[in-house]
Amino acid sequence: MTKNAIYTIETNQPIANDVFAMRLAGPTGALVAPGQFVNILLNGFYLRRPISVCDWDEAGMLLIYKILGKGTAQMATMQPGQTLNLLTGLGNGFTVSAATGKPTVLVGGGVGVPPLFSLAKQLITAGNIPEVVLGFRSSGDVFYAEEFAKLGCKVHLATEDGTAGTKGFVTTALQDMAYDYYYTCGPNAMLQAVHALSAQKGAAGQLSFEERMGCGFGACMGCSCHTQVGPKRVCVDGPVFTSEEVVFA
Amino acid sequence: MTKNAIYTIETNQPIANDVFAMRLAGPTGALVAPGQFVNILLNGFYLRRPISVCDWDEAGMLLIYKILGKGTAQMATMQPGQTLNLLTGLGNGFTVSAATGKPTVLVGGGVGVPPLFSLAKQLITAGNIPEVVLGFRSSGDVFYAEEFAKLGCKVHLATEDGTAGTKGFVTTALQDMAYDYYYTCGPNAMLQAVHALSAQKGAAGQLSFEERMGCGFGACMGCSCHTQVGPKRVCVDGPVFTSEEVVFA
Amino acid sequence: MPDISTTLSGIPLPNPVIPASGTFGFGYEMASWYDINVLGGIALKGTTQNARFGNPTPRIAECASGMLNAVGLQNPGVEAVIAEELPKLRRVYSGLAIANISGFGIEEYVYTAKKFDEDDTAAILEVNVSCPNVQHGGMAFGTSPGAAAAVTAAVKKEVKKPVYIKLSPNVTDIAEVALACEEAGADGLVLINTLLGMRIHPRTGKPIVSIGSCGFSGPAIKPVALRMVYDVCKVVNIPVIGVGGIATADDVLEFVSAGASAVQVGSQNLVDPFACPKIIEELPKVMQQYGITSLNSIKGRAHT
Amino acid sequence: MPDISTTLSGIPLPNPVIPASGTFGFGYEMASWYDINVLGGIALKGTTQNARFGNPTPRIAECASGMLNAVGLQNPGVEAVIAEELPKLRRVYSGLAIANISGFGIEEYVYTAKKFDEDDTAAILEVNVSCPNVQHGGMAFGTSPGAAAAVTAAVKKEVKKPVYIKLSPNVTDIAEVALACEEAGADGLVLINTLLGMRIHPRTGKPIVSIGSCGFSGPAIKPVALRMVYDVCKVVNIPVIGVGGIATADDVLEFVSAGASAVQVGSQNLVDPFACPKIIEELPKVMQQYGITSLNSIKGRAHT
Repeated sequence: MTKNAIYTIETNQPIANDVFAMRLAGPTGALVAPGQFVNILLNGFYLRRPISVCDWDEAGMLLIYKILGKGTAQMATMQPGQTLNLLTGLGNGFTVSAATGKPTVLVGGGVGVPPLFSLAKQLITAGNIPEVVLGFRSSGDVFYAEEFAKLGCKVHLATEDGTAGTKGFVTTALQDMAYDYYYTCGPNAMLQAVHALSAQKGAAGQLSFEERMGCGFGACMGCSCHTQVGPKRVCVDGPVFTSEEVVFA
Repeated sequence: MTKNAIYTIETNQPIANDVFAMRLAGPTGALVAPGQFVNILLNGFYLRRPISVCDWDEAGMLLIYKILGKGTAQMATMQPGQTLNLLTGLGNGFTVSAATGKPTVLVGGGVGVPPLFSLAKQLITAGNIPEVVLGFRSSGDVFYAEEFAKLGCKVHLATEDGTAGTKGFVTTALQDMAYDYYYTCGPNAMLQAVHALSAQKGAAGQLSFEERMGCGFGACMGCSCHTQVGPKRVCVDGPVFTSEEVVFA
Repeated sequence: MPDISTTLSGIPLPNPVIPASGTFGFGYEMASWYDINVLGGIALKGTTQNARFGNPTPRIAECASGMLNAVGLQNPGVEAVIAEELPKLRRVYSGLAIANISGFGIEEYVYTAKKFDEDDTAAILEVNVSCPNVQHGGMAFGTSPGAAAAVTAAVKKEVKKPVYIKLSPNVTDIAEVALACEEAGADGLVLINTLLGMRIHPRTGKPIVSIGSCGFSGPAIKPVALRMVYDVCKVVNIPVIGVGGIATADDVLEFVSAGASAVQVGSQNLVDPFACPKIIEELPKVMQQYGITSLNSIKGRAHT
Repeated sequence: MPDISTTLSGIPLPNPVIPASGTFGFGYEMASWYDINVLGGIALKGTTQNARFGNPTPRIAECASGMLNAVGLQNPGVEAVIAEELPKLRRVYSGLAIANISGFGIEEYVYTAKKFDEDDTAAILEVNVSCPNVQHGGMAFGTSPGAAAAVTAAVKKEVKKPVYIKLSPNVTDIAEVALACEEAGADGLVLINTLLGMRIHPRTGKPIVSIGSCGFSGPAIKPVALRMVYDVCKVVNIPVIGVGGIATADDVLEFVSAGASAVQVGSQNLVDPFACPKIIEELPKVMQQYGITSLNSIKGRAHT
């Protein structure tokens, strides 16, 4: 059940190049699964900004976002105590139970990493400690590798320029790993590569997509995609789709 | 010389029905005459809001404004410490020396009252203590009657409903007064009535006009008016015109 | 309290606020946000004879006080709409539904209109001759008075329900198109559809939305919409539904003053899913504050 | 640093940023804010054969991300402009001046154009066939390809300086008007003039601006302007000056990518008197950030 509420910024700090962690205080009852997102109204901008939820508890939520345009640049200047109007509980999120009993890997690229964090926590609670593969452009872009490690996950880091972890893409690291199930979030090209590699390995999984959205709650059909079972809206039918239903253009 | 600068709100308090006094800290070197105005940029509004300057010193200025729409309503919610982008030193302002040696009256209606305050101070400094006629709709709308009295001016108050001072318009109070020179600011109909009555008395003066403006500094011709000497722009050629040059439609 | 009811072709509406086609799906999903029976009506998602996926993504871009969209009439086709979508709507909604009929040729408009005419759900047929996001048909019918009149006459001949024509603003003289539709038998008009707009990525230099030029909407276009509603209401005698950038109760009063009998709220639904119920709640309060006793009493007063 | 120079009909401009006609007076007054020689050019206040006061006030209203104006070509007449205004400009400015020529009939356009052609100040004549704020003439010439072509041909025959036609966006097909002007001999095009817009006071129900419908400008209209510049640049071979809602260096890059050789900044000058020098300062910085070496290298790249 999606909700509209006002949240107060508690912290808003840079954690990597152009990447900020913002902790918001306010109701989180609408969040029912890792991988859901919120849609944020910003002064002076007409459309909301969709941002995936990194983690949440009863008192508030943690968002990790990258400065990608003027809206997120403005967000980065906001101070503790200021408020934001959010639509929350948007999207289907990851299905945690699907991985039960299966060796599982989480694969995140750039700002696709945050939603995997609460997913990892929930998997661990369910008794499934996933391995984690994180891909970034360069060492200055890396974030949350340690946080995943602290949860008890084995973390494989890859950077395109080799300045941290393995040189290459997430698939470079993923190639030699054994897993039966995967969850992944990141740029489309990465999702496609992970999907193809995992299919070779006979692993199924769930993929979280990004798309420019109008509303974020299914009204406008702005973010439609093709799937094996017909057109779907990334915002309400997704952003998470199973490896069986996804179609890459 | 007009200027563009950022000002910090020191106080922003209601002083009558829908009327607020806002003290701004920042440069005032561009203000050279009473009756000049500033043009204020407000978040979420495209055009600036022109507001006359009530008073100023080296450290800042005092604006008195009425909530007349969504922009001024938003101004009224602003807190000390917040900042505003102003164009300042706009308009010609009143010529103080013109009244030298003449029994002088200041006639203000509603939000036309504020610019007369710094004018009164400058007249008094120049040795000319004016009488002051202030007109409002009702007692709850009255402001600054005491402040003028404290300067040493004799204050005549008129309200349309008679709940404070004389019942009627400023001209009701003005009718029986003797003066050779006047300064007036207020709604167009009031300016016209004061102009006509004063002409009968053989008094000359200066009238400050209001008009919807595009820019406030002469670029757009949005606020043009007819005068005896051809078309003029209220924002740069005015807002103050002499009783000899004004033309009422 | 002031009277905010209105009528369209004899159909009473509790209030004039109707979510615009394409910003509210087929309505029933919004019932999870609030009771959609508070609405004056619902204009359903644009429907074509056959199923359409629409345009490739990205379909959306942002502009100052507005947005671009190039959805391109995504819908499952009229048979599926009637079989699967409308029953879900009827389960949660008993007010006025307005079918939005789009197409690529006169026969298709007629085909789809007849299907909605035979079904019980929609009481008004809104014929969209103004979609800017499809290559053939769509807007081409709305930019020519003759073509708009031909669609109107063809649909009118085959259906019993009131036919409203949704007009394009991308024309030199919208009043001329409106008059042609009225003369061809239109029962009402809906205006404006989206303007044609574009955004280009300043770094890459490529259009942000996949198809380049596409539909431009939001508060940014309100002055254009209001001007066109005013111009059309000056010359036609059929009811006009005003649409274009409406986001507040004051906006509703502007359009009713220009002559609109009702309004549609579009883009604002996407930014604030509660936009319509908020406007419906605000409207009588604002009218009371302004001393307006009924919407009917101020309809078209800007012309006097 | 990236090269931000450009040319118009062989005239070199240090940068593409030109204040639009009607938002900068005759330029010299702005010299009290900054050195106006930093500008790419100046488009002068619209000038007619005879002096005009223009429309009654209120002439201005605000809208979301934009404004309405109904100034109505206030100016002292071409003789007074040349005798009194232009010498004041020349005293403080040595860059490109563009005369803006408005009128109510072909003879008047020709008369005024010849006067500016004989004077040394303006190097380009911008013929405004698109003023929405006067009752006769003005926009009527810009909404018909034939009439626009007739004005173009008549002026071209009588003057030596490059003639640019300023086009109206209030048309079904602006590319058709643009092509007609090009064929009639226009040396360049300026687009868009203001859209027609309206605002009504929600309490009183009367239009806020004295004449009702009037010119609508500001960032709100940028997507429409950009779309039209793109559409026109696709079909003409003469230089296009893009105008409509430009407020930032990114906006300039959008218009140049659409094919514009230069841009005019309009409403933004009224909100921020330093808008033009700020954009000129920002432009090379933003280009460097995007890896763009020269404006010329990205002109029209949205079409490829």
